[in-house]
Amino acid sequence: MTAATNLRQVPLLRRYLTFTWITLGLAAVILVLSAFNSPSLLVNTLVSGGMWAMMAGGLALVFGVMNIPNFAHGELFMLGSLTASLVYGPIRELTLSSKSDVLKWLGPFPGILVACAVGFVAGIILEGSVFRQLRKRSRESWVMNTFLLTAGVSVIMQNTDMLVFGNFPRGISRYWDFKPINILGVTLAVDRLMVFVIAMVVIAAFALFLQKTRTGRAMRAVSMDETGAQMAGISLNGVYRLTLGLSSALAALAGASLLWLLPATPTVGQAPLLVAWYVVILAGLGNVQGAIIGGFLVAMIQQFTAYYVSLDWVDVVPTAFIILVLLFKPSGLFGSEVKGVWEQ
Amino acid sequence: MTFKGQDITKLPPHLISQLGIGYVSESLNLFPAMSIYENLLVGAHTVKDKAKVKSQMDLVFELFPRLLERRDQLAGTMSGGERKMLAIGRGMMPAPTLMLVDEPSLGLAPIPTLATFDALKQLSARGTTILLVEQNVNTTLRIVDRAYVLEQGAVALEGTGEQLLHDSHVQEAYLGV
Amino acid sequence: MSIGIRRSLTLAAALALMVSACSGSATPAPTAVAPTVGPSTGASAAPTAAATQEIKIGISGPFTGGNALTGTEIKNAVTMAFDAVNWTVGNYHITPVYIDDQSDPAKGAAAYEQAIVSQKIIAGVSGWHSSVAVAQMEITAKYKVPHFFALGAADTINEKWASDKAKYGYWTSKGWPVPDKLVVGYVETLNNAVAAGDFKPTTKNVALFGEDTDWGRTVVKALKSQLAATGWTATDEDYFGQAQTDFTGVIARYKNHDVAVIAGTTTFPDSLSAFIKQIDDAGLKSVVVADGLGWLGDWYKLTGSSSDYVIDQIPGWTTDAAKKFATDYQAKFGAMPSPSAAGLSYDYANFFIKILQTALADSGDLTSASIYKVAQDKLWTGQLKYTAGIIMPSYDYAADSLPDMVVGSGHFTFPVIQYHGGEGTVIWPGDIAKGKFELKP
Amino acid sequence: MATQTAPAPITRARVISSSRRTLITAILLGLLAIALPFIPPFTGQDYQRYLVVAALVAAEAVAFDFTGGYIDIVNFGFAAFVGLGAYTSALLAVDLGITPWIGMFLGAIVSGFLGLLTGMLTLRLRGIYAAVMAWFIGLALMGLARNLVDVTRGMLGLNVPRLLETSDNLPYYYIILAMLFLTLIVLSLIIRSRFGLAFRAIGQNVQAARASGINPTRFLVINFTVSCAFAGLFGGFYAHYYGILTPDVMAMVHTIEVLTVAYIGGRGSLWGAAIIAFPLTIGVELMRTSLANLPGLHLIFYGVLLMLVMIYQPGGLAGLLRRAGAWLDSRKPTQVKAEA
Repeated sequence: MTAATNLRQVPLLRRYLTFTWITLGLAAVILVLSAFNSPSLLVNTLVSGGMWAMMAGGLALVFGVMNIPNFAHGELFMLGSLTASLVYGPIRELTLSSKSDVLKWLGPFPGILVACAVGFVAGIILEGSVFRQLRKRSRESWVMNTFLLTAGVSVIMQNTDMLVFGNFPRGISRYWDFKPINILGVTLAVDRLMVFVIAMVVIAAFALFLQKTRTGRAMRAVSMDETGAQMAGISLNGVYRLTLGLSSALAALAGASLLWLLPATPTVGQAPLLVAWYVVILAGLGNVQGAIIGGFLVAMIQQFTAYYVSLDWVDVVPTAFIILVLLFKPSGLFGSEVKGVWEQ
Repeated sequence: MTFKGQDITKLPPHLISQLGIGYVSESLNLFPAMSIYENLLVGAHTVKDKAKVKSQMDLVFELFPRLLERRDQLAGTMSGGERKMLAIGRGMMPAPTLMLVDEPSLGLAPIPTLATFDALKQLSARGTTILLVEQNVNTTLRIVDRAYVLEQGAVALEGTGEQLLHDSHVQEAYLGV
Repeated sequence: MSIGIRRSLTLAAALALMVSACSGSATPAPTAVAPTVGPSTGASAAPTAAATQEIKIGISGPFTGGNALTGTEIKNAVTMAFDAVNWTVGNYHITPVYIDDQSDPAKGAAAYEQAIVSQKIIAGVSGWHSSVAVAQMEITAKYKVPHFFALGAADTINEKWASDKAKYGYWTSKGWPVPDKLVVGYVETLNNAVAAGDFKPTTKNVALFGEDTDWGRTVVKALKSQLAATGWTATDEDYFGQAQTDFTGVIARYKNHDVAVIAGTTTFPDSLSAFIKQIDDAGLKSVVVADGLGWLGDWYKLTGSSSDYVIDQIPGWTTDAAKKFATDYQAKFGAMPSPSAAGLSYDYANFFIKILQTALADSGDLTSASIYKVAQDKLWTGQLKYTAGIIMPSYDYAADSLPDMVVGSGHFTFPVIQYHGGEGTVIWPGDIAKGKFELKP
Repeated sequence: MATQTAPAPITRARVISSSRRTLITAILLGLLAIALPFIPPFTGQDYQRYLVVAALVAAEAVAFDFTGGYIDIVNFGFAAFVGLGAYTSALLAVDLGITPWIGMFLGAIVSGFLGLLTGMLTLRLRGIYAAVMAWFIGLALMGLARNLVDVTRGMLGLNVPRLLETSDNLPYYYIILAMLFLTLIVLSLIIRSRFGLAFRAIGQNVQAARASGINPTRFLVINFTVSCAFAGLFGGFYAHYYGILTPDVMAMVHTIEVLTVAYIGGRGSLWGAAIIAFPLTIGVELMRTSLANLPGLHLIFYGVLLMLVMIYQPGGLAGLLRRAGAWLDSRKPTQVKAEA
């Protein structure tokens, strides 16, 4: 019933004069103005924002549909990174030596795609062997219990990786070894641009999937009302499996496509995980659409802190900003009474 | 408990629905942030045939023209009567052979209640068996074919709606005549 | 009830798993050791000439956690050195006890105490973090067990050492001098290049960066004061945590400040390689001093051509012995070792073996006391030095340098090198320079 | 007839006996903890150091459980409050020469005060948001400790004077053990008072608690403040025991360490966490040293144990023992009947 009042049509003006929209509007204005000072701020915000959005989107999806605060999301990033380095290693020599530009462009994709697939399978295994076991027994204190489970998964995966593959970073200098290109007077490495393109394509596909496909609708339905979804003949276990698979695939994809920036090590997922958490808390837990916008917002705060203040404070400032936002909007910028993974 | 000769006691809920049993719960369990159209589409989750989805949707809109008017409105923003219509409409989407409806009059004003019962009656006329659980005895008994009175968990009386409406025990205990 | 029992059984099974995992090699209960008992450990039996005796030596480092890569290199290098002497000194057979500090002072201290009390090590060697060293100094002082050549560099160690030499002298020696003594190479390189006309900066602005650890902070502090003394201005100063890889915002600021030099240090390979690549991508022409790039054996795989013209300070695998070590290491452990972690640790382990041999020759037995005596009488006075190393010409200590070694040409010195295509050319000091400072075109 | 009147006396007897059993068990365990350093292998200095660490973790887990297990707000920033107390006490000792014995309590007051503010902020939030808010406040605190190098020396580490002249671990063990007992007694008394009832009511259902006349705001803030103050106290002990302090003490891993102990011990019991901390901490340390050739393996075991407990025994040790107690009680009446 609160849902009804919350969603009841409000006048257009009031709708856009909310805290959320004022914040976003201000952010956009600041971003555009600062671009006159240093255009790289705008460009880099967009580029890093894409990466964070991809990472945070998966995290938000799992919380939105399954109510799991996944602290092992970073280890799935690590898995993607590791897979890509193992697959791409042998291919790299081949493509670098070839004369064909097409091969050079396509070379990195097998590694990235395999990583994505491995992530998907890992997610499905994780759901079946861990969360499903807990769900069968008890759903009491679900959020905290699953948090601890994911913390356990994280510890196990990190240390297994260390025992099996060792500590040394498996990295590459570049995926796409071409001359940096110039945008708005900012020189941008092709790798960076490509990751942005991948992120945008994946996010768009993901959004379409959630909104337009039968399965995507089923996911959203489960996130809003599990009983209702079951009544409509949706298999909860099936949706859960797919949710964790997709989210893990996104994390692994992010890890694989950032291999040139973050070499695969057992702890490589920790930093992206922290940023993804910044994003989902800022945006409102379990809200994929919010997480995507939030990814850009956090990227912007980080870029501005690094530029105007100092790198030392690059983690503190977003934290302070989020604390501030939570004071005014206790459930995040896009949080609302209505739960749904995509809907704001 | 069996349905068409199959034991359904231990089946998971989503498989029961796939057997052709629809269910409209008393709390409706709609998807508040989805539009009416999307709610109906999710209702047809188990239906693979697109033409069939289309025809079922047309049927829902025919029974509840009001839903058609508000096709793109979010379910969370609708009035109580409209929500009830949507819940029944969603239950109809897979074209179930049996539909269980739990307390459809709950929390509704008399006029929407009548409209809801009217829709159920039409639905039943089109060949869907409807199992209704209701406390609103007077209205219910006027539209049903068969009725059972449960008292303390056991069937106390059964008969056609007409019979029970004139039964003295029912009149005394439930209709206050 | 049956579910309850099944659950309890699972819990019990899990506990059993845990217990059995440690019981296998858990040390037998030690006899009570009074806390202030001195060098009693291991000294109980009088040495008999022929019979082989067992002693235990602690090998310390961060073997797990964020710096496990460095820790593993240290461990492997020390192991190789002891392998070469078959883990024997005279009639003593040496068993290693690996002390994992997990990059945490508290855990490092606990692990060290455990190694002394339960495992009964009589001396220790190697190490990485300065903060861990400070905590472990308390332990070595408490049990009077000498420790040698840990690579922690920060001056907090020197301060503590100087505060009570009799007590903290059991942390006998540092394996790395305070950064002030080393960064002088960079400052001189830059100033010489300006003087010679090879480097004509439009500004005297310097951007400093460092990892946010005791190491990074100390190096940047040293760089800052020495550069300021020679007319440079530090316009930017940034510290970053582990796994920081996005430096684009910082680099945009550098661009606006028109910095002539970007100088700093980190041991995080992903951070440093990302930084160098991003500086290159942004098209900055500043001179880049990236101290620590060569610490990671395989760094060139990460930076590619972006590392061209970058300046670093690292000994290379120059001698034949050094190259052989690097090849052997790679064959054995599958990765390129770094000269600073693996190479130095290898030399120091050999030096340590030499100290053990000296102690045995001088006192007739190997105990904490006899080993410590060698440190006091021969190591600190400069009598005992190690000149057969693969990295440095000579490792030696002097009364006025303690606990650091003697730093300078012919002793412990880090040449400044400039990279081209993944290979370093020595450009400082002048007497061993193989090339000249070159500006990025 | 006899069977109908029988239940009443038996229930009373059961209540008395079970509470007496609890008391006796508590005293026995307390005595065991006191005697432990004289039982091999705990006679060694290294094992005594493990005991200190275990007792410290136990005390922290008890303070953590006071919030997490009762008002159901999980303080992800717990380690930061420990660190705040540690830095307060350490800086007072280093800069002003105030003795650690006073500094520790001043640290507790400062941590408690920040806990009060945090409590007031997190009140508006629900569940995981409150937890994450506390986490972020902790992160911000850690960032300050790292970056205010002039005050805290940041990652360079602060050399802190130790609590006692001696470097013997035994006296430290008894100090922290006394702190643990004190914490257990004080917090249990609070839980047994009308506060405890209110905490539980709020933890289970804020709305219902409010409806029955409890002002959740006040109780939540009180609870958070008390828990954080104790955290600060233990932080002081940490600083003056190890003699070196870096901002890493505030890291999330330490919160997870404490949280794991509290959860495996059993939420909402206080004593469960206190008991399990000893075997768990010491077991992990032993495993780490004995598996030193395969670094990280002990953490894998730890992770597996944590997951098994969360899936199969979410009530932790306390839940297990409660069931065992109930089982014992359920046997009693039959014995009574048999005798009769």
